[in-house]
Amino acid sequence: MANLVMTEDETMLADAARGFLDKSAPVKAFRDLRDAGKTHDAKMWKEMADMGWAGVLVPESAGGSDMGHAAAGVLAHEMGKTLVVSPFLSTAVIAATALRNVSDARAEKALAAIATGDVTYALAVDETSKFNPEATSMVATREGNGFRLSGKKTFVVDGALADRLLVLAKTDDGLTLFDIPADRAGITRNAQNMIDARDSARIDFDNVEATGEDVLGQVDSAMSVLKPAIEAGQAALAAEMAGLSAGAFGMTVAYLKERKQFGTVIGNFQALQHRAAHLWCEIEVTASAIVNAGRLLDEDPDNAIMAVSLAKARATSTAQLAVQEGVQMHGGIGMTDAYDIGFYMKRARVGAEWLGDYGYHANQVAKHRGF
Amino acid sequence: MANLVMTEDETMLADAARGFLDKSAPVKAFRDLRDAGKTHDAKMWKEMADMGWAGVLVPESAGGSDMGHAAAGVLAHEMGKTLVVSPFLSTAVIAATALRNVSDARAEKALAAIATGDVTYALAVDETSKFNPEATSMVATREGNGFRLSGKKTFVVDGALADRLLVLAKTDDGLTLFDIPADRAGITRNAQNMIDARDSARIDFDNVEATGEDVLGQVDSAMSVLKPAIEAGQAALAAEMAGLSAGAFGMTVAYLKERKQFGTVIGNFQALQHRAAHLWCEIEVTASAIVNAGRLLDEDPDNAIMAVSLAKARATSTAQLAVQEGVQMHGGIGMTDAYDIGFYMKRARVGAEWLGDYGYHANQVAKHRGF
Amino acid sequence: MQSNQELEGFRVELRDWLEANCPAEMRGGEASESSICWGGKNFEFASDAQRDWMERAASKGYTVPTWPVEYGGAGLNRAQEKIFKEEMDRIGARSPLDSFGIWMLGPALLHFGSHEQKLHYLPPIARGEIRWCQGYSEPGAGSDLASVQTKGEDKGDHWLVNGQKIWTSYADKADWIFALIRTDREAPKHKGISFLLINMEDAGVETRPIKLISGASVFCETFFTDVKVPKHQIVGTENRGWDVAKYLLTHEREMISGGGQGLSGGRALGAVLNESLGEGQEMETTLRADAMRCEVDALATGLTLERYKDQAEAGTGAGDASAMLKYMGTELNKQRHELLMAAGGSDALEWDGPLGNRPADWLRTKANSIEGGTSEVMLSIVSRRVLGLGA
Amino acid sequence: MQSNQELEGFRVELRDWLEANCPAEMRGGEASESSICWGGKNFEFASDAQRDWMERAASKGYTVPTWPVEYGGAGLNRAQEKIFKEEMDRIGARSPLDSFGIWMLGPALLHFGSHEQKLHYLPPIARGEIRWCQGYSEPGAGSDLASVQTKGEDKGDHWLVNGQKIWTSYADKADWIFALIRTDREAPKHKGISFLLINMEDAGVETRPIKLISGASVFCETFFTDVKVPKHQIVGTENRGWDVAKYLLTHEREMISGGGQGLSGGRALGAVLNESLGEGQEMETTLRADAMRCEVDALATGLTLERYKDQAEAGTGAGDASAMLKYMGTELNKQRHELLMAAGGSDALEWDGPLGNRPADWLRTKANSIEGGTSEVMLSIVSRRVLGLGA
Repeated sequence: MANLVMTEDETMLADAARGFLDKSAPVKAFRDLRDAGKTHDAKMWKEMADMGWAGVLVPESAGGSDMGHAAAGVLAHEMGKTLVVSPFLSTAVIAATALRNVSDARAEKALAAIATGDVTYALAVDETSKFNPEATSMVATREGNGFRLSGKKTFVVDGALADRLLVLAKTDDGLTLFDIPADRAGITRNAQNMIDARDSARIDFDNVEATGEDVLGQVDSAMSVLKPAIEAGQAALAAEMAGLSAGAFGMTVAYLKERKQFGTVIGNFQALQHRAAHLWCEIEVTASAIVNAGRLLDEDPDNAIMAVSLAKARATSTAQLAVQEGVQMHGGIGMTDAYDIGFYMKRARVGAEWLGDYGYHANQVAKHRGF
Repeated sequence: MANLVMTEDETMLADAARGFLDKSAPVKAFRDLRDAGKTHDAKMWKEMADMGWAGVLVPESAGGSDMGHAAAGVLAHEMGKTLVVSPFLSTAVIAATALRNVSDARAEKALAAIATGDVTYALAVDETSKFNPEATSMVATREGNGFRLSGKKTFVVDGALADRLLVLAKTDDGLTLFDIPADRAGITRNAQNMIDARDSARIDFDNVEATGEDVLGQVDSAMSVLKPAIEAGQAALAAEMAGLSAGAFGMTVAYLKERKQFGTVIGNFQALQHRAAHLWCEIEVTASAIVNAGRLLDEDPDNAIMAVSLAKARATSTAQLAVQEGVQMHGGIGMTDAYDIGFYMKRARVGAEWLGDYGYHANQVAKHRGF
Repeated sequence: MQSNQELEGFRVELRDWLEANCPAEMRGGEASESSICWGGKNFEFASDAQRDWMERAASKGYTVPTWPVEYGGAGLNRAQEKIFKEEMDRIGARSPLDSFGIWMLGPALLHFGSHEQKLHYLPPIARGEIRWCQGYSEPGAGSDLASVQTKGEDKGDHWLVNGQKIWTSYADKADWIFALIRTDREAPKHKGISFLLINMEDAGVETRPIKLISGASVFCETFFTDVKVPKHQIVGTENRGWDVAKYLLTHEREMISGGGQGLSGGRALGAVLNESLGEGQEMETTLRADAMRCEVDALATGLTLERYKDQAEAGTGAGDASAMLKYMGTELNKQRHELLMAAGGSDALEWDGPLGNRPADWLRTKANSIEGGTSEVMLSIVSRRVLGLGA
Repeated sequence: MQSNQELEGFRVELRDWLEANCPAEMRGGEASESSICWGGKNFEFASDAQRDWMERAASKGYTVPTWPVEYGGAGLNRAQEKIFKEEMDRIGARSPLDSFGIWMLGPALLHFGSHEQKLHYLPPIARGEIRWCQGYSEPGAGSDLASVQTKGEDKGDHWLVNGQKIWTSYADKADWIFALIRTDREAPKHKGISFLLINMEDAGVETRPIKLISGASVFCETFFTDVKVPKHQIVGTENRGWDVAKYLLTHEREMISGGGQGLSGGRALGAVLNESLGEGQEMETTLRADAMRCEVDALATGLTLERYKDQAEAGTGAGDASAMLKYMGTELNKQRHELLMAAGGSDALEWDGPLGNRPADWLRTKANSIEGGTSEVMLSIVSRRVLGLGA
């Protein structure tokens, strides 16, 4: 069993990330971005790339910092605390993991571009309102040496602005993953007005051309590339949601110590104390599942699936409790747009759905536990 | 929609019952019975019969008080409060309802015997660990003008001491309900040592003879008789469990006002106050479902099934919360056999299982609500 | 008491009337806050059908069916009211008119108002002509309502009102406001408050919406600067406004609780969820289990609201126990909307996306357990006043 | 630090040893309180296999694998301990010996005891020769442990102890008791308590079982009447017993929490439930949903126990946060047993019925969230000491 304590390197990474984010990306930065109607901060992403975050999973040979999944989780956790908007999960985690599971020169080049922050990616998998890659119905029809892609994707996170798309489609004997530029002819992207004010898109593919070169990995066997990418994304998203929970909780406890009602600070009311304590316990327990998932992805990635689902399930239920208690304990002011706690609630809802909801992951855990 | 307030008659009935039970059947009486290894108090049952309780659902023409299902619920509720042991549910509710759904002289005679307290009944339906009458596998084979019954029943509540058994068995084209004396040749009864210290038995039927006379209602259509009987039993059991919840809750609130820790009564701790208040709310909400089920059984019995399942589901979840909070709030002393709260927990568990558990009834409600 | 025959006569008559007068567009569909007919001078009807339905209902007193006829109601007794509800539910008819005037001010006036006040204020509410809002909370007085500071100085024939209210729902759309004003600064905090009626068009009244996490601007801040309120615009006795407020809070609680099915139009949760999921998608185990539990609890809570109404009819009001309805109803409504969001999946994550108002409605429910007294305050009321716990 | 190669060497050696020495009867099966090997003078082994397994393990120090070798342990470090757990789990080996001596007194002595005390008391614990019980609670001092009243009067070379303890688990089977005794009645309540070791065979010690709702008699009342306790039988400093007790409570909490899987032998809840249901019976929706949730929570809580052990190895103890493990672990264990009862249906309602101890085990779990500090006390510890809430 892996050691579940943060290493010294990880602690340093977390501290450094916190230092940077508190200055460059406090919740206020998210608010400003939202108020400006923007879903991406190119300058900040460039700074993150310069610090090695974009290349956190890119091999050093391709110019990355290659810190691994646990480290990616540490970064996602810190970003979650202050609701940082960035293409980190889509590009640096999901796309990078997919690409490094393909060993060819093209993938190597793409990884290098990820590490420098020069390219962003989005994963186009969902077709219905629920995550279910196995049920993909979008078709890639053989044409000459290449394919023609037709169909619709939805909830493509970071999909409106991404430079490239990873697209899952049905081929003759299975599923195939394509890596294509987002501006290729026949692609129509419609930005979605999301409750968490992040980038997401519905994307139509109308007879879009794809060459054999565009196939990531082997034709008809997308999963060998996609499965590790999805698991990496789920684990990092879980870490982000754990960070989000901690952020919402910190804000809530601070409010309990400050807000007065009935002649005393409300943190003196035992009923609230016990609920806050229970929430803290849930957050602590979830933290263990998060670090465990990161460790397994680094040390034994072929057998990490249950640990990853455990992390995502726990992160989801904990985040939902944290934001519900957070809004309720803030009272009226928590309902106002002027106060930040509502942002956490909205992001938690999106995080709950993305890459599989609580029930999806709890069922995965049950399946791996034999029931 | 029925009026959900208790009528004046019902309030008087409840008060009279409480008066009698506080004197004759406080929890202490249950404790004494248990300590003596007994599961039936014949003298008390006779007294109940004299007050018209045994005949609560027996028509006046057969000597009953014919007060109806809501009134039966009132009595069960009061008995639940002090954990009264009696054959009330099996005999006065379930068997009486089955019998009054058969209009023949034999049934009339049996009803008269129920009303006087001269005969007790048990319902032998369960064959596996879960309630599921439709899945009955016990067989009644035609032989001449009669039948031969072979098979096993379990969790036959009141089955070790009952005079007669209502037995559900498979016949050629359906299920048939038999009403036979418990001492008929071929019947072997094994009393179960139940956690709630009530009468229950596993019963083996080895080629037991039954005549056409023994059939209750029509051959192959047990449900026309059994369905109303089971629903009546479920509703009255729900009422008993609501009474049990109220009894456990009253004991717990009294303890909160009396037990001192950290220099004050523990009822001053707000965390416990809010939990107690929540529990009270649950009890109040369940009370509405109970009275509604009783009203519908009286006023529109053919369409009462959803109301009955709603009552049993709510009564089950509420009772479980009431006893769990009850034991926890009593602390160590609540774990001792010398203190009564544990009796409530054990009876609640049996009540939860009998005649369909929470999931069974919640599924029934969902089915009737179209999902 | 009426005979069953008379009641059945009423039912038949009502059914025919509804058939002839309730427009098809006002039947069925899932109700949401945005489809409510609020009435008042500033209200924009969503459709002619909505206006017709309100006016036709008002002409029969059916916008406020239990109010006396002389004040614009239909004078229905409890038995008739049940039939009214059953027949409305049967065709899925939407409520023809809702407002804080109906839910809150009306009951307060019926109980504390003079005959003149009732005649003056109630019929315009019943006809949807005047819309009211509520001025209770202040920035410093949230759960601790009795500590309001907005003051009314006695100037002989009027009070001079100065101060600020918050969470004044729909104040920007309302014509009048009923407010708790401190008219005696020396008295203990519960004893110096009066319940005043103030015209929003009066000089010195200003209001502006508060943007909420749901994006909607239902709530406002309202400012009073030297507003003159004539002495006859008081409900109940001077400095006894807390009695009115307490009585009214009970009504607010029952209203907000909605019996756990407030905005659902009585539809089964599971059925709505099944629709949301889309074709061929099965309800996942944990979602289905939660939906079953929520449905069981909502049905029983709805029955409890009916039982309390039956009790009120029988003369035994719910009193402090109404805090229970508020608590259970709002917590259930939050649960229900969490489930609706989960069932909607990614379709529910988009403002005005394929599921319309669903995310905004979901976020709006989070205020249910705060407004009109938080869940925590409700539990404290139950524990102290019903259970007798605490010092 | 050891190299991976050394660790793998240890694993291979251990695996071989376990293969050769752990009897087949001591592998697999669902563990329950009644199958524990407790040791001590009064213990009756359930089988030869149980005795053999204890003795063989003790001979290698594997009954207390992390204790120093000189005190009867195997001196394993954290990395080796993990391998030990993995290899034990791999063959489903039962714990060869459990006791309050191992869980509680041992850690206290290792931390506060003198070298002589360690040499004297620890090896008999490790060999299963001496069984200890705990004397903390008193009838008036339940959650409020520091208010103990059992007194020890200073008589020069000994204390004269008089008073009563309650919830002394297995006191009727134990050889010795460690107890909190008030040795200074004038001092503030936390400052006048000493941590004394008392031989149960001494004159004046009497004990009798308390019958529980589960029928079992695990807990006792223990009475002290003029019991002479020599001065050297104290752990730590006179009147500073509260420090020892607090340290020890932390260990007790971790022990009782069992990482949410205490008695399950690490088996998946759902698998156990499936077995319970019997042939052809499907798990009903709400039960399956609850089981899935419980499994998710138990796995994560188990990982948290491991994480805290890793932290302790790294030098940062859990401290007050261990209250979290106690709370989460015991609440989960109660849930788990509720689900086992539900899955067992009517078979689970019979004492010693088709499912054996299941109902007694279920009822026994209800004490988990009371003994060693109630869940409420744990939440208060977290809220006050970890979150800094409250006056």
